[in-house]
Parts: sequence; structure tokens; C-alpha cells
Amino acid sequence: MSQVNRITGGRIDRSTQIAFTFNGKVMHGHPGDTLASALLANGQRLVGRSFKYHRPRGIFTAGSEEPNALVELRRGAAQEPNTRATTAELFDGLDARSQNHRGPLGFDFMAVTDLLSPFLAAGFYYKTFMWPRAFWEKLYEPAIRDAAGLGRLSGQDDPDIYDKGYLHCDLLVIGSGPAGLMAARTAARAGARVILADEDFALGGRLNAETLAVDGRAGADWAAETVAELAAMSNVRLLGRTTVYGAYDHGVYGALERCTDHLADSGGKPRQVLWRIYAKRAVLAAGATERPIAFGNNDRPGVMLAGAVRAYANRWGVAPGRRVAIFSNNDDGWRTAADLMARGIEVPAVIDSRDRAAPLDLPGTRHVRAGAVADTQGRKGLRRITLTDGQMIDVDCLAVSGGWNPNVHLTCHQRGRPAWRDDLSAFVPGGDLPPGMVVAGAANGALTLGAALREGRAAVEAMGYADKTPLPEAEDEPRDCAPMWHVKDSRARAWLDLQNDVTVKDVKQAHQEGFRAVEHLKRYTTLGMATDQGKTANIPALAIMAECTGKTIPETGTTMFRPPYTPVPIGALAGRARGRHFRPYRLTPSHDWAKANGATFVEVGNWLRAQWFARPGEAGWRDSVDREVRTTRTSVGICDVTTLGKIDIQGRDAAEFLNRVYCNGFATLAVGKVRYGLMLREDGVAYDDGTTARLAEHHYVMTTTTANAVTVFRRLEFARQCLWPDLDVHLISTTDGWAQFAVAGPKSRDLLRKVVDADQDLSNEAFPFMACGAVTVCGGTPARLFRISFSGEMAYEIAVPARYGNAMMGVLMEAGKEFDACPYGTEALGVMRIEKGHAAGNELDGRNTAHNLGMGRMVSQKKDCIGNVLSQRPEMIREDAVQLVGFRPVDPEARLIAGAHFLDTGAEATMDNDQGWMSSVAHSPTLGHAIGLGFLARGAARMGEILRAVSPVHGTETEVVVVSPHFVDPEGERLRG
Amino acid sequence: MIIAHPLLGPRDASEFVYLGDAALIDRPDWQAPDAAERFHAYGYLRDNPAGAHRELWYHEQGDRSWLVVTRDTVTHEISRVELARDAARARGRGR
Amino acid sequence: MADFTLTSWPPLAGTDMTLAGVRLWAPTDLAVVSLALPLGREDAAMAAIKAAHGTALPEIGKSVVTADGVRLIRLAPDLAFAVFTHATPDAERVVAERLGGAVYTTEQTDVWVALGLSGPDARRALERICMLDLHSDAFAVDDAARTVMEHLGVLILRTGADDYLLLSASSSAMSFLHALETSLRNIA
Amino acid sequence: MRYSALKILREGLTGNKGWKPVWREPEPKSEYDIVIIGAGGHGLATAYYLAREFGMRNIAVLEKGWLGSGNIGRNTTIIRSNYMLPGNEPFYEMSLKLWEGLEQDFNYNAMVSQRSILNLFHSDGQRDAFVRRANAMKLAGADAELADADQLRAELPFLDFDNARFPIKGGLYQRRGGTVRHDAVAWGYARGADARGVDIIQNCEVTGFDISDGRCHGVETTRGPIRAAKVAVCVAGSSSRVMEKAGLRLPIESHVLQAFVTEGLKPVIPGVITFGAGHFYVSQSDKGGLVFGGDIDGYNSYAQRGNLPVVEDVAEGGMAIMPMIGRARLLRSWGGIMDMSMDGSPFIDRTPVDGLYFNGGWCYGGFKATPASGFCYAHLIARDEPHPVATQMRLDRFARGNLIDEKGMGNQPNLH
Repeated sequence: MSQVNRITGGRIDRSTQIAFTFNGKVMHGHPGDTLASALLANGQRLVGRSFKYHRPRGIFTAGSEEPNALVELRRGAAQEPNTRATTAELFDGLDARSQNHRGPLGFDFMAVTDLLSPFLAAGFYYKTFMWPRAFWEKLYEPAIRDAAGLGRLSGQDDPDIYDKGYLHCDLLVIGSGPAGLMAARTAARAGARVILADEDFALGGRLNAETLAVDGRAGADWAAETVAELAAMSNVRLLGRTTVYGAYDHGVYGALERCTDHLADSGGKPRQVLWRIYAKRAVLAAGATERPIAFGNNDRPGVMLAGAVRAYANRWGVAPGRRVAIFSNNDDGWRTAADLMARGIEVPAVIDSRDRAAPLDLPGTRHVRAGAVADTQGRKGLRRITLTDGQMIDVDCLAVSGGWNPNVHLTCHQRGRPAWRDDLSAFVPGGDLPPGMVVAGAANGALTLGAALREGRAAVEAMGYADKTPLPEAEDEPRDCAPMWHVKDSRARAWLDLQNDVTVKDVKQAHQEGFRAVEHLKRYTTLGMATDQGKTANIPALAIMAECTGKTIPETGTTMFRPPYTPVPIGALAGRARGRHFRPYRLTPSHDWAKANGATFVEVGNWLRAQWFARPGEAGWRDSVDREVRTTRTSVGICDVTTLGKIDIQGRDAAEFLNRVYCNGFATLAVGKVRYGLMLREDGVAYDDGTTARLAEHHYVMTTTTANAVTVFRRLEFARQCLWPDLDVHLISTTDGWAQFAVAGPKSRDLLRKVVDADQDLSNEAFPFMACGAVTVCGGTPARLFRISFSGEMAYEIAVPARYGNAMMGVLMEAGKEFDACPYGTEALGVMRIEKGHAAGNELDGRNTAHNLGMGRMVSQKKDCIGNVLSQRPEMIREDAVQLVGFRPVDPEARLIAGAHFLDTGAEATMDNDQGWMSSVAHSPTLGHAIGLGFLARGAARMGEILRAVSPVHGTETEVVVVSPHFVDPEGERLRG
Repeated sequence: MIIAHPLLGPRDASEFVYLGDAALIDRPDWQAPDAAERFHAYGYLRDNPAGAHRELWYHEQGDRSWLVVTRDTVTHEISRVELARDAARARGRGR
Repeated sequence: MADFTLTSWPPLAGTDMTLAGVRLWAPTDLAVVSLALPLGREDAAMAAIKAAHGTALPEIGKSVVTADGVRLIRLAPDLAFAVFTHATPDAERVVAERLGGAVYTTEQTDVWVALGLSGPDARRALERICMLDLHSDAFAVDDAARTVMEHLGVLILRTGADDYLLLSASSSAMSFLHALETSLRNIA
Repeated sequence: MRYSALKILREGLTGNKGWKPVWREPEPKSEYDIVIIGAGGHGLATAYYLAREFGMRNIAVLEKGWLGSGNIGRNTTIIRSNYMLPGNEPFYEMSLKLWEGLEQDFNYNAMVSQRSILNLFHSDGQRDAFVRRANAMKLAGADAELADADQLRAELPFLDFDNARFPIKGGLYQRRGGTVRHDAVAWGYARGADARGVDIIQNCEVTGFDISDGRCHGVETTRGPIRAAKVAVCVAGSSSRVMEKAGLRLPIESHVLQAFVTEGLKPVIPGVITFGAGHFYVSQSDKGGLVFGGDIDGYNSYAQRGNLPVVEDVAEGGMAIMPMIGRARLLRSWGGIMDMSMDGSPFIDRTPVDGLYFNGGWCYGGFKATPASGFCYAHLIARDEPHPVATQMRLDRFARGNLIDEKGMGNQPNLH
């Protein structure tokens, strides 16, 4: 097929021809074309099917408001459904397919729904498909789901990359038509930092689509000159192909820049960039959208908006039809006739709904005064129109203009509600605009070119930006408009929402059934819910509802406009955050050593930690973990515990501060000593635990759990600044600064003696359990040594500056060779803590109190501390509350399941009989059987009782004995050894 | 949203962490005879106004200051930003 | 006692590349020490800093390079960082000794990793991840700010017209590098 | 008027002229036995069950705007009963059972679609918590099923198993979970209540309460005073504002929750899927849009709109687990105001004022609760005692220390 409808003129590059395909058929166009203009040039009128009735549809508009011409673009993983042909920039090799039909586009099997339309009126599905009940998911819904939807996702990972960014400016100008260009030029010349954004790839807005002159030359040429001037200024940033889609609080705007969508291949660069624009002020110059008039069968391919028809002729050099009738309720429609005729396109008639003389003198066309189109013919493309007076006109295109709606969307993204203007029959920006925003030009209801230029300048002059040069000269073309929303004499179905197939009858039925509030209307009929968000449909539908209720349009209401202005890909909103880079990851200082020594890693929050270290010959992770536990308990094991939060606390009041943030006493901790601390939330629930060491009179270092490192710091800052602002306390995180290793086991002291420099006496007397101090290692490297134990063995934690962490791990292992030392991971760590009955994340779950954890007596009532008052509420210290106890299976071979619930022997498995739950389980290599920690009602008083640990979700139950949670060395002799 | 930090100037709210009503500064006296009731009200009851709301924000990705921000919960307009430490002292908090 | 040697292993050692005409490199001999001013004794602390370095602490959000090459960065009313070239792990002691106990000092060197960014398009790359306005009217040479980039806390300093120094947590060094490297690749 | 396929056929053949208004538009009377404030899902359900189950007829439901204009019309339409704690789970399971018979009950197709809900887990700790929860569900008579990573790989091949930052280790299915056409729930209940004589009065804002001697005798409205023996507040999102008129402070903060829908797509996602390591959940509507959401914006707000950081956070979560949705376009976003309670769980209770009842604090979970909330509230109002599955949803539970804290986040509403 050749470009049969290509005519002269237009702002396309005719020197280059590019090939593309539509439904596999090769066609040609030129740089500067959209897919829609190229399809029209090639005579392709039928481009898609509607959502509900699968009616044949063509191109309706020339912009982002397009309801009909949606295609699937590109192939394979890059397939992009629901792409508007009217905004898709043509590139060589573009591959587009029509969507939402079964069988070829021309013979859609699903078009049978059109014949059934009397039974598929608004809301029909709420009234049926209810019997029998089970058929909904099995039969009705799958059929509906299959028929619904539009384009298809590929089901494969999006192959493109996306990026985001932040821009700052004094003035953001949204829209580069006459008002936007004037606003940007004026402010830029006055020295403001300006960003000018436009969704189109060609800046200039409607100037590119019109034949109106500015300063005596073609408007498009004036636009190009102005853009060139702006592009040369260092204080201006031009963002073409960029849609400002949302106005957020405090002058933050969301904008989507399409960087490579106009290229066949993104070349490894971001396909789109999502900008957050911080604008001190903004001028909304987003123009206006033309609206249709509803009449019988007004949805056929060839029925188009008049401004779009004109744009195709003027900007793209394309004749949307060869015999084009105009149907208009306003003066602007006449300009379409004039422009088409000037390009040699036959305009048999201008049907003006107004009973008045022609605003333009157009010899060669017929003026049908006070006329209207009642119906159309042509199954897959318009052939003929029938007027209300019965006369028929053969045409292949009908250009319809029902007036223009200012694009007020962004003015309403916060609290603004549009206001009705009778003289325009349209909503214009009302009050409560986003702070800092002013509106200019057509978006503000200034629909003539001269007014747009004046308003563009005035808008920024009001902000203090002045330009003394005279305003460009342009005419104020006639814009009279008399409202006509639908042709009442039409008997056939008349469409309002073309994509979702909402007709005038549907609106009337909604009224009849009581769905009269605008939101009810939308929700009941699906009006305005399609991909175009009703940009051409909502106002006419609102007007028809107003007719039904006898109220005015503003009384009937308007709908909310919310971001985004046009749809934004999820990939762009996510930017780079996907796959492994979804969130940052943190590595421990000994990560490289661990990687080289058989570690399997596990995500612990953002950290990657060694989970276990497999050795040759081990059959599975249990073998490795059991070995690591046994080695630690019999000799010595080493574990990187850097991930625990470390907070450096200094100040004259540090001791008092700690005494208030921990529930147990800290006032008496001596220098050189460490104490275990339990922190409550203010609501009395156990929150975090760890050890705090007093390094000097006014210097402490606190450790927190890995999970709570950040939030504990936050809470401490809250206490320091908001609760006790006059305590001299200073906090700074040192978590990443120190590589810290647990060296645990009966041989730990022997090992450390080889590493810690000799001037530190490590004997039990000189450095007993809970001692701490600054030491040096390996001949002078500063380090900190803590005699603390999580494993229950004699143990130390040694910290060195993080840069030495990887080497330190190697040194410790080297020094431990003679003891068969082993590294251990988080699994062995977990087994040993369960063997010792220490609470960890599964127990400190934000719901358990110190009372539940068996630590109720730690909560001092003799001092002020966070959480102690509310921890004493009656139901939190109930006798029959759950308490942390240990469990072992009656059958030593049996396994335990974390998450099992406890039931008395013989009790029915119901929630009323629930006695508690198992929180952590492990196989204890030390004891040779499974062990568990759990919370049991009145647990502490039930030692020796036999219960059932049931896991209905696994279909299992196990008899367990209630025991002390301290499975190994309950007296704690080992750690003091 | 943008919070005009009293020391650092305008900063995006995503540098901050939100806590809630600035009344959380007014932690009751643990030894008051009705301490239980007062802590219950402190911990759980909120004015939750539709309009001006004094609230606590923490500049976690910044200078680590806690701020008292007066923000309208209907319009989101911010009318005042103070350092919480100053606000706390003004409310009589000290050591 | 056997002889064991600890070798230093900074996370980004050796990073030095040029992308989009911008050099991205990791200085690995920078020491960082935090200085906290005791409550009620701020004047004495400021005086001690001035005495030790010959320069007063700058305003919040500013930094100053002292005659002896220490960059003092004021981060909050009661907090500053001293950043200087110093290879051995005793920076805190060195700083503390000069301040004679008037200031609470904490070793921060290994808490952070640094990346330098130099070149005319450095700002254009940072635009992709940094929400602060880095235009020279808003962020001049020697200005400093803590902010968040790609979920990472970052201390950003402008060291020259087209030069920036960024510090972020050492444990997430690889993500930090990825963030900056990707920004450069995406504008290349 | 009874709806059926036959009725549609008859109407279709006669030009759809015979459809009647789904509800009346009555003038308010000066007195009712019961006045319900708020014609949202819960208020309409309460009226419906009061009429249907408890034989009350002289009821008005007052609505400031149009019926269904609150959170019933701005949510992500999910139903489920996958709670853990005894204070919640039996209640939500009752709700799910009511959903299962709802359409036949009120003769309106609300498209209750039990296509399953899946909560993914990414660590052993999360798995343990899910096992505990799954077992609590089973003990309460609900269904629950654990799936391992291999099973999920086979069922949902589009999830990111191989390149994910947080590996998918498995998931907790509730096969009876799913979605419902949210507006239709309000319409169905309204139609059912209206047919039983309940006056639904739209555009009627309550401006005050008539309280004397510790008893509520009625309300002041923009359409005049209305007396009532019992006044039942049911205005989640505005609870603090309305109850303040009765002199009560609540353990509630108002927060905005955003939700999103994409352009229509052919079916790609079978049920509801929830990410366990980021803020994202998604389902696909019958019209083909991906309906998704995430976390609340996090600051007190009465504005039904949110800000970009949360939009981005949600999209990041989506791309992290299902990178196939990158080219799906976000079409609409909206914001609802949530009654965020201090422990994340709701209230259905009497108040210290006699004759004044309160239902609220639903956080972001009110939609799924609609039938049980209406039923239990009706029970409380009619009988003056809580329904057995709602005995813990009391306003005084914080003073007593009986928290229903599913997330374990304590008294900070924006963390629930």
C-alpha cells in the first residue's frame, strides 16, 4: 500500500522514507509522523476494536486523549500493549498490531457482542451470573475476563532499563504551545531557571497544527524560533517527549520523559526517565481538548474530531478523508473546513448546529444551518452520513467539533475543583490550585491565539518576570460556541465513551436506576474508566445526566482528576530498583573470606550473612550446622557479628540516659564492664535487647539487634531531643566502623591469646565474664574486646576497624588451626541461642512483654524508664498470660515445627482451646534431639506437662514435654569459665 | 512534600521519618498518682484534627534532628517548623 | 606468640574509572572523625577546635579546609566531621589529643566509604540520584549536606566547581558504587 | 424488583425501559429507632442486617455525600481471612463466609471471586510466622495452605525467582480469598436495605449530637434535627472528626492510603499476590486492570490523595517480584483516608455515651470486613451486647492492655 492520503505540506521530513508494519503489512511514512498519521496516510482507517461490543474503530484524535486507536507495539518481551497510535512516534521498523479481537481485525468473532447489546446495557452484570453460585469463578468470570482487557503483556520480564531523577527550577512551564512558549521566554529572558516540558516530540503545541500566523509568519515557524532561542539559554531546560503527569504537594511535579521510545532500539540507555521536578512556581499551559457530539453510530472509523482532522492535514500532510463533512456547534469547526479546502480536500458540507450565518465565507462548501448528523453508514469505515432532516451525504470522513475543554487536570490534583463558564460551555480552572501554579492560555479558557500569547506573558509577569519587548502579534480568531452535547433526534446508539462503549442510553438508564451522582454514573456505566480516562467523554456525559435530572451541569458536578494525566509505565515509576538492585545490600567485613571458604549466604534485612560454611563430604546444611555447633561447644568457633547495631554514646549524662532507655538498671555499670539490657517500647512491650559496654566514664557503646539498629537509634534520638533535651548525651552510629567477631568456645581464650597483643591479660581474673576494654591485636592494631556470650560458651567478641575485618577473620582462623577452630554462620548461631533459651526475632516479635519472655522482674519499677508504666497494665501481667518455655518432643526422633500451636491432650483443634505457639525450633546436636522455644499459657508453671504441638496446615501433630528454655548449661557455668 | 528545615532549608520529606502528634513530647510523670491513666492517654488517644496539626518528623537522612512541623492535614500546607529540642524545652522539658 | 599481620581491605579500593567524561574514583586514605560539642560547653568546644585547627567551625551545611589540610564539616548544631588524609587506624586519637577533651570524638573512618566525582557532567549524573538542588546558587563549593540517594544515606560535599566527594556507609559500598556508576552510564 | 437473566432478557427486548431506581431518595423523618451515620459499606451493611436479621425497620442511614463515597469505593477490593490473633481471625472468617453467600442473599452480583490470595515469604523467620498464622486460621475453621518455592515457580512463572533481591522461599495461600467488585457491595446492601424500608438519606451531613444526661437522643444534620433511640457512628476515615462532636477522643489517626490501577490487559495474574519483602500487592480486575497498592503514605492526612514517594515505593515492589509488569501503565491512582488505630485492629463497641455506638478503626482492612462488621454492629446495636466473634474489638482495650497487634508494631498507627 502506498501513502494514498499523503498530501502536500506538513512538518515531516519527506526526504527520508521509513518503513513500518501494521498487522504484518508493510507501510511507509516519514520522520515527524506519528503511527496514526502514517496509518492515515496509508489509507488504513480500521485500526482497532472497542472494549465491550468489539465495534470497528479508527483514529479519533491526534493526541494523548485518543480512545480508539490503541495498538500493541514491538515484539517479544518488549511488547507494549495499549499504545496510542496518535502519540507513538514513527521509527524505521516499527511493528504495530491491532488488539482486542479474535480472528483478524476485519472479522472479529467477538463482534457478536454488538448484536447482543440490548442485553448488555449498563450494569447488566450486576443483575445476573449469580446462579448457581459455584459457576461464577468456574464459568462466567473466566469468560468475562477473557473477553475483557485490551492488549496483552508479554509475560516476560521487561527488557528495558529505566531511570529517575530530580530537577529544580524557579519556573516549570507545562505545555509548549503559544501560552507556554511566551511564559517560558519571558521568564527565561528575565533570568529565571526555567524548565519547559511538553508531551509532544515537536515543541510548539497547537501552533504546529494550525495555519494561524504569529508576528506575520507561520505560527509553527515562530514556535521553532522561540524554541531555538530557549534552547540556547543556559538557564533553560527543554524537555520534549515529557509529560508532566502529576502535581504533588509543595511544588513537586511528576514528569515522564520518553527517551528511546522513538527509536527502534534503546541501545542500552534508559527507555524512560521519571523526573521529580521541584518548581518554585509553575505555569500550566496544557491547552484544551476538543470534545465530540454524540449522534447515531458516531463511532465509525472516519468520524474524527475536527481539530484532529485539521492537525493531520496541516502538521502531517495527511488527508484523513477525501470527502470530509464538518459537524460543528462552534466557529472553530469552520477553520477545519477552511484549512482542508485550502489543501484541496473536498468539503461537501459544514453542518452547523447553530441557526446563524457562517462565520467564515467558504465558497465551495454548503452550509447546513441549524443542522445535525443523525446517523452514519459504513461498517468498517464511514461511507455516508444522514442528517436529522433526512438528507444524506456521501463522505469518507466526518470532522466533529463540540467545542473545547480546557485541560484543567493538573489544577485539580490537589484540592482544586473546576468552575463552569457558560460562555465557553466548559469547565475552567477554579480555586484552590496547587500552590505556586497559575494557568494560562487555552487551559485557562483563553481559546484564541492572541489571548494565549497575552496570558502566557501575563502569568509570569505577575511573578515578577518582565520582558519589555512587544507581544507578538496574532489574531483573536472567532470562537463562539453554542452547547450541543448529543443529537436528540438520533435513534441509533450514540457513543459517549468510545473505548468502554458507553452510550447516551446508558447514561439515561443510569439515571433511571438512581445512579445520578457523577461518581455513581461513572462507576455504574464505566464511563471515563478507560485508558483515555474519558478525556473526550466525561463532559458530554455529564451534560446528558444534567438534562435527565433537570439540573445545570455545575450542579450535577464534575469528576475528580487525579494523577497521572496520562498513564505511566510501572517500570518507569520503579526506575532502577529491580532485580538485585531493588534495595541496597550490605556486606559484612569478612564477606570475601566467607565467600572463599564455602559460605552459603542469607538475606538478613539488607545484610548478606554467612548462613553456614559447608565442608567437603557434608551431605547437607544440617551436617555443616551440627558440626559448627559441636566444634564451638567443644573447642572454638568464630562468627562475624558485625551486623549488630553499634551506637557510640558519649556525654556527662550518658549513664542516666541509658538508665532511662533500658528497663533494667544501668546507673551502676562500672567502667570496663558490659551489661545486658532490655529495651521496651513506651507501650510496655519488649522491643530490643543487647549489651552495652562502658568504655570510659562518659563513653559507652551500645549494641542492638541487627533488625532494629536503625530504629533504636531513632528512638534514642527521640528520647535525647524530645524527652530529655537537657541531658548531655551524644549518639553516633559505628555499626559499619568495626568488624566484630564472636570467638566462642572453651578454647576461645587460648586462641585470642595468640592474636591479642601480650600487654592485655586475658586471664579469668583480669578479664572476667562481662569485662570489656580497648586492646591492640597483631602488633598494635587498635581493637575492642568484650567478654560476652550469646552461645553460652566462654566467649569473646573482638572488634577491629572494619578495613581489617576480612584479614582478621583469616588471622583468627589461622590462629585457631591448632584447635580445629571453625567459622560458624547464622544457623549455628541460631541453634546455640535456642539451646540457651535466648529470645531472638521470633520471640521479640513486638507483641511479647518482658512478662511473656520470663523477664518480667527485669522491668524496674524503681526508676523512670521507657515503657515501665504501661507494661503494668492489668491484662499484660495476667497470671494466665503466655510465657516463654522450652519444649522437647516425647519421641526423640520427632521433628518440631515453628508455628505449631499447643493443645491439651484430647482437646479439639479449635481456637478456643489454643494454648500458645512454638516460636523457634532447632535440632540440637548437643542434646541429639529437636528442641523448641514457645509461648505457652501459664508456661512457667507447667514444667513436665505433656502437650500436643499441632500444625494443621502440615497435617501433623507431635507430643511435646514442657521444659526449661535453658537446654544447655542452665547454670551458666561455661561462660564464666 | 517539602519541609523547610530551620537550619538546613527546604528538604524533601522523604529524607524524614514521621512519628505523629507532637504531644508525644509531653511524656507524663511516671510517679503521678494517675500515671496509668495519663500514660494511656499519652500513648493512645489522639486529637487527630482535620486542620493544623503539630507533628514530629525525624531527619534521619540528614542531620538527625527531630522537628515539630505544623502542617494542615487537609491541605498539607506547612506553616511552621521548629527544632523539637527547642519545642520540648518550651514545653518545660529539661533533664 | 605467632606473628599475624592484618592487611587493610577497604571496600572500594582501586575504583577509578571515567564515564561520560566524569572521573569516578575511591580515595581510600581518608580519615573521618566525628566531633560532638558537649551540651552547655559548646563555647569551650568551639574554642578548642579553633585553637587546634586555626579555623572556627563553619556554619551548618558548610565546610572549611584548615591550614593543616583538615576539612571540617558542620553537620548539625552539635556535630561536625573532621575529614583528612591519614592512613593509619588512629585518626580519632590524633584528633582527640589536639582537642584536649573539650569535644567528644568518635572514630568514623571505617563507617564510611568515599567516592569522588569530577567532570563537567558530574552534576548531570548526580541529578539522577540526588534530590538536592546542586546548582551552584543552591550548593556552592564547600557546601555539604547529608541526604539519601537510592535508599543510601550519603554525605555529599562540593569540593570544586565540577568536583564532588560523597561518603556513604561502608557495608553498602557495592550498592553505592553501583548507584553512581549507573548514573554515569545512563547519561553517557 | 428481582434481578435475573430472564429479567435482563425481557428488558433487553423492550428497550430497557422498565428498570426501577435501585434505592429511593426519601426525605428524612424527624425520628427513627436507629440512625446510622455513614452510608459506606459498613453502614449500609449494618442497616441491611438490622433489617434482615434483627427485624428492625425504622432506620435511617445518613450520608454526607453520595452513598458508597467513602472507602467502599476506594480500595483494592480484596477479601481474605488470613489473620493470626484470636481477637481478629474468627471475625474475619465469619466475614468471608458471609461474602460467600452474599450475592444470593441480597440478589446482586458483586462478583465475589475466590481466586485465592497468596502471601509470599522470603526468610525462615517470615515462614515461621506464616506457619503460626496458617495454623491459627485452620484452628478458626478457615482454609490455609503453604506452598514452597517449587510449587510457586510452577504456578506463577512470572515471579522473579532467579534474580530477586529477596528470594521467594514460599507462600501462604488462602484459596478462598479473592476480590469483590467493591462499588457493587455498597449498591447491593443499599438496595437490600432500601427494599426493607431503611431510609438512605444522601447529602445529609451530621453536624452534631443531641446528648444530655450522658445519653444520646439524636443528631443535628444539615437537613434538620433527627431524633433516634440509638445512634450508630460508622464513618471510618472521619471517625475522629465525627466523634469529636460527641466529645470523645479516639485511639485513631487518619492516614492516606493510595491505590492504583493499570490500563486494561488480557488476563495475566490469577489471584491476589502479596510481596513479603516490599510494599506491594496486586490482583487483576475482571475488566483487566491490575489493581495494586502498598503502604500508607505515613503522615496524618484527611486529603484523599498521596505523594510520589509511596507511588514509587509500590512500583519498585511490583517490579521487584514481577518484572513483567514494567510495560503496564498506571492509569489511575486514588487515596482513601484510613482510620489507623493504635494496634492495627478495629472497634465495634458502645461508647461512654448511652445510645451512641461506634464502629471504626479499620485501618486499611475495612473492605473485607464489610459483611461481618455490619452483622456484628447490627448485633451490638440490636441486642446491646457484642457478637461472639467481636468481643475483643473494644475501645477500652488499650487501658486494659489487651492489644490486638497483628504486626507487632505497637502504638504507632502508621506502622500497622
